[in-house]
Amino acid sequence: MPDIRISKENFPGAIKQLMDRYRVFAPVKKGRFHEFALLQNVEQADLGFSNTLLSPKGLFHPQAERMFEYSLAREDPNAGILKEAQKDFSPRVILGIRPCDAKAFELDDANFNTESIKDPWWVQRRETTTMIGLACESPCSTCFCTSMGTGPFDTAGLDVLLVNIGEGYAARALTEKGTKVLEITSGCSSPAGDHLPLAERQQAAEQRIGTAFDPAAIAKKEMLELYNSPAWEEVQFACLNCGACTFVCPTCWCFDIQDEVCADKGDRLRLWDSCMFPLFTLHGSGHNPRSNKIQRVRQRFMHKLKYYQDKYNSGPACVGCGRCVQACPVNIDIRQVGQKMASPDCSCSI
Amino acid sequence: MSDWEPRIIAFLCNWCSYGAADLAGVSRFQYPPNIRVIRVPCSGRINPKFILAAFRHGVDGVWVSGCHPGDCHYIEGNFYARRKFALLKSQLEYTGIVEPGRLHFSWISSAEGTKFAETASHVVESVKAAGPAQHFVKKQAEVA
Amino acid sequence: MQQSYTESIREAAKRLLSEKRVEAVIGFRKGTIPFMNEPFLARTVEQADLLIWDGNCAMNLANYLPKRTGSVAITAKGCDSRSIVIHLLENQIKREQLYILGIPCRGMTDKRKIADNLNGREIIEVEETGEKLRVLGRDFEQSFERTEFLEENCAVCTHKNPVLCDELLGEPVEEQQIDRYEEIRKIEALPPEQKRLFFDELIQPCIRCYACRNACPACYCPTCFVDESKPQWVGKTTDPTDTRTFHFLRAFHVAGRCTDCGSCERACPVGIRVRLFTRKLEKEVKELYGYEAGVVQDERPPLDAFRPDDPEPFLG
Amino acid sequence: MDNPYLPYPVRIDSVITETEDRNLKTFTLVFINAEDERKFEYIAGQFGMLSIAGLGEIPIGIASSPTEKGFVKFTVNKVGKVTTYLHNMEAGEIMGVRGPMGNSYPWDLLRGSNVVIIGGGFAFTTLRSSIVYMIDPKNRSKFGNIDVVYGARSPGLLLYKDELAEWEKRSDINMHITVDGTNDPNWKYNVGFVPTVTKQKAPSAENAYAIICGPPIMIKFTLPVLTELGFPPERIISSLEMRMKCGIGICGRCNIGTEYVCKDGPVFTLEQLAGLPAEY
Repeated sequence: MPDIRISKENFPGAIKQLMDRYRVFAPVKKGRFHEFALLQNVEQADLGFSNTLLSPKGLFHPQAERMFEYSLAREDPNAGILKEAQKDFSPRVILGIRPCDAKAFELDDANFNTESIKDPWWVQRRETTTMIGLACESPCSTCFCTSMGTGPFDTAGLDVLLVNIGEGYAARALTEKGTKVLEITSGCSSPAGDHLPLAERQQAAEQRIGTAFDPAAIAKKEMLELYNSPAWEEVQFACLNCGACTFVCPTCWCFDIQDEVCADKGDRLRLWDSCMFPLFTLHGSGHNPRSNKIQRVRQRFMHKLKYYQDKYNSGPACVGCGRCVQACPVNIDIRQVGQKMASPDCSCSI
Repeated sequence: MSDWEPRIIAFLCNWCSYGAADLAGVSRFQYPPNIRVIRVPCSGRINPKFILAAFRHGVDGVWVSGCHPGDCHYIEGNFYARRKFALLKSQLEYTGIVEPGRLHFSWISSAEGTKFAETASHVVESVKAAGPAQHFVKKQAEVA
Repeated sequence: MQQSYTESIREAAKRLLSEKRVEAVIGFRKGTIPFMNEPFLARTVEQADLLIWDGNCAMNLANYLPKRTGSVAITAKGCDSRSIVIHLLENQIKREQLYILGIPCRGMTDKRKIADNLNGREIIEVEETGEKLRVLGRDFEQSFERTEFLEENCAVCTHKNPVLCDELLGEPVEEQQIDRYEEIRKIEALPPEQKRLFFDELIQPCIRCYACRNACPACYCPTCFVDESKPQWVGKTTDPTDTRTFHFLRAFHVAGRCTDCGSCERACPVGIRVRLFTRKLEKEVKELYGYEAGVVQDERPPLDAFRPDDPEPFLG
Repeated sequence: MDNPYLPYPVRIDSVITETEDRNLKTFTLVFINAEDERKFEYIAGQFGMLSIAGLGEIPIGIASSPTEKGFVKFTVNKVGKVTTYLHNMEAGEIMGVRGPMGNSYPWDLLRGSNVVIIGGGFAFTTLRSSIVYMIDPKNRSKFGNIDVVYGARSPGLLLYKDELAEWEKRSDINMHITVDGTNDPNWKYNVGFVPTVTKQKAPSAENAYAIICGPPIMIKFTLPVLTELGFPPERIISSLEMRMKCGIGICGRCNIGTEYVCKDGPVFTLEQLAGLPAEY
């Protein structure tokens, strides 16, 4: 399908058409920040955002999700037997997702959707979701996506790429799902014509993003050498061991499973968890393999920047969205940590 | 709602109010049956978590009763408790978790069976006036 | 003016380190993004040169003291010093381990308030000169009077000068007489239903990352109540009842120990004004027991003390 | 799509108290749906997630052997919330089990070799599974000599006492049962710590693999003995314990270096462990 244009005037109409067929999630401003939310009306969608405070991972891996439900009533013959909780897997569109976040879900797929084991909720949500990405034209100073193997115009994981071209949006279908949504909205669009200034815009955006560190240099290092580096001592000092970095991160997928009972009804829930919390690894016996802050801080960075690369023989589990840099209450900056890890003697010039 | 009866948890100190409840019973003083007693070794044993837990589990009122200040079996347990209760009650009402009339404290010695029955009636009356607790009851989590 | 603090801190740190008076100095080093500095442990004279002081040193450094071994110097504003007093009272650190570099504080900058004035434009750089802030973006530049953009807790601070220190790194600043609880009284005056709705809305964005708890110097329990499982006092989802339980109990645990340093609020990644919980307790403690946390060095915290004639406003 | 988080419903068929301190009980579970038993086809060394509605799940090594059909057995130490509840459950009650999980002992590799099994305390469960598997008439010929060193603090704390006694009588397996100490005059086996007994019995490292499971302190002191006997790190096999939730390599908490203990482990050779951060 050739590229199309949707004018600013027609854009709300196009969203409306999508809302007739899909559940549409888009950035919505709430208080000081934006978040991805189910649109109730077209006006809520606000594509004039830099990025959402929280990553959109909650759309695929909610902070708390009911996995199973069960009855504990004595008289119930099925008491104690778990049943899958009903969920809405009707088709949906995520409108305005940034390329870095879409890329993050591809990285997360390596965990949730493997040859042998598939996470049913993740996989179904991924299958029923069409992602309309919005190219990033004014990256933040904390962005470092280009160092992490993605970029402000990266199409990885997207079905459609939208580019703001001033008078409207240019749209390029990247997959069949993407073609479908553009066909649905075709009444609001016109052919893009020959020359779309996408390459120039992409270049301009990429130039704004500095180089943070080279993940390939980390991949080349010996795992245990990095693990045992004295540099962690300095990295970890300020850390409070809160979960802010992990909760805002699009590639932090670790979760906990908990049962909750109210009266004679029970739920098995899964909840975001964080390797920053001591409870994360605490054994029943009281032994904790990562009982110290330094171990937990190291685990987070090593998992993202080293273990993931080694395990999947790929780039790091980081897309350079910069959220953790902004959210950290004590300014622990993954760019600095990555630079340390990548440098020959684990030092940092910043 | 007319046949609604409140459920109230009473944390009673073993050395005084619990005895007072006993005395009220053997003396055949009448008081409403809405109270479920949990015996504690001292009002100083009350942790704010207990009170929150009771409300989370859906009780309509909580009543804590201990020895008169100065008469603590452990000399000063209820002196500490007193400060805790003052802050706790004001904070619970300030944050809107507990409406006025749901949370009660009293000092009742083991000799005060009458006072126990009277206070119990008063507690039940005020919790009834506050109506069924709705807002801080833990229900099935509102999650995806 | 605050630049001179940087110089005095470095000078003192180098002296203390080279004289082996302390093994390390806890302070701040320049952050990587605007309005942020990173708590930093300087172990060598060279590292001491990284220490700085400006209006972005809000995090309470007393948080890094509990259970520390060895001797350490620490830069302390008024609130930090009060938290240190609390730690000393609660035996989290010994006085002889500490060398306190007192800093008369001129208040910390509220980055969110500044951002609110920029219409979504991103700040790339900030220059702080005295009380003037020059904020630079990609295509704009704007100046602010810092005193008008102080963190809320700083704006109502009545203990800017350290209450305890070994060395004061500057002239004491003037303390203000101010009504600290105006906003609290407004909330108190709301009808119960409104109070509930107010706090429900306040904590609605909470993601339960526990940054507020962990940023707090007074929160150092080895096992926090949220992690207790037998029984479990609070659920771990973002269910409103659980989130309210968490915020309530967190605030209650620091009752009479909170110095209103504002670290919790500053740490919150979603911008919840969590001090609205703690300040009410602070007000009660002050009104009922005449106590201010960490101001007097040898007075037990209010929940670890009593007077026979304590008021009993909860009766009836 | 089969949901890998959904436990198979099982009925507790029997509960046996194994040790005199009553902290270890063996639960024999029977699948309520016959086809679930087929899906739960396992190999010795794997583990399962025991699920109790309302409380949660716990990862427990499978104590029964794949050669034993019609049931699956787990021996559970009473430690936390779930295990305490489980210990109070009785035959006939319904619970859940998920699995099998993990990589098992490397049976293909062990084929044709002598096997030395060293166990301590309650970490003998998957070792029991392995022994029963190996001495099964269909399998016995696949392995050379089988030596078993198994120790507990006292005779009353040994697991599977009846079976131990039976195995003692057999000629195709060399049992070295030991206790740290006892004042039982009728105790007819060894007295001494596992490392010491291993050294005394000195099973040959010739064409042999050692499988070792037990408390960290036992492992710590036994490894040098094995090295002395000539076992190279790639022939010493151990099974790790870890806090787990999903059991299928997704939830992330049992991550050590590149490995997820629940999926890539729990069985590792000493050589493999040497290449990983020691966070276990």
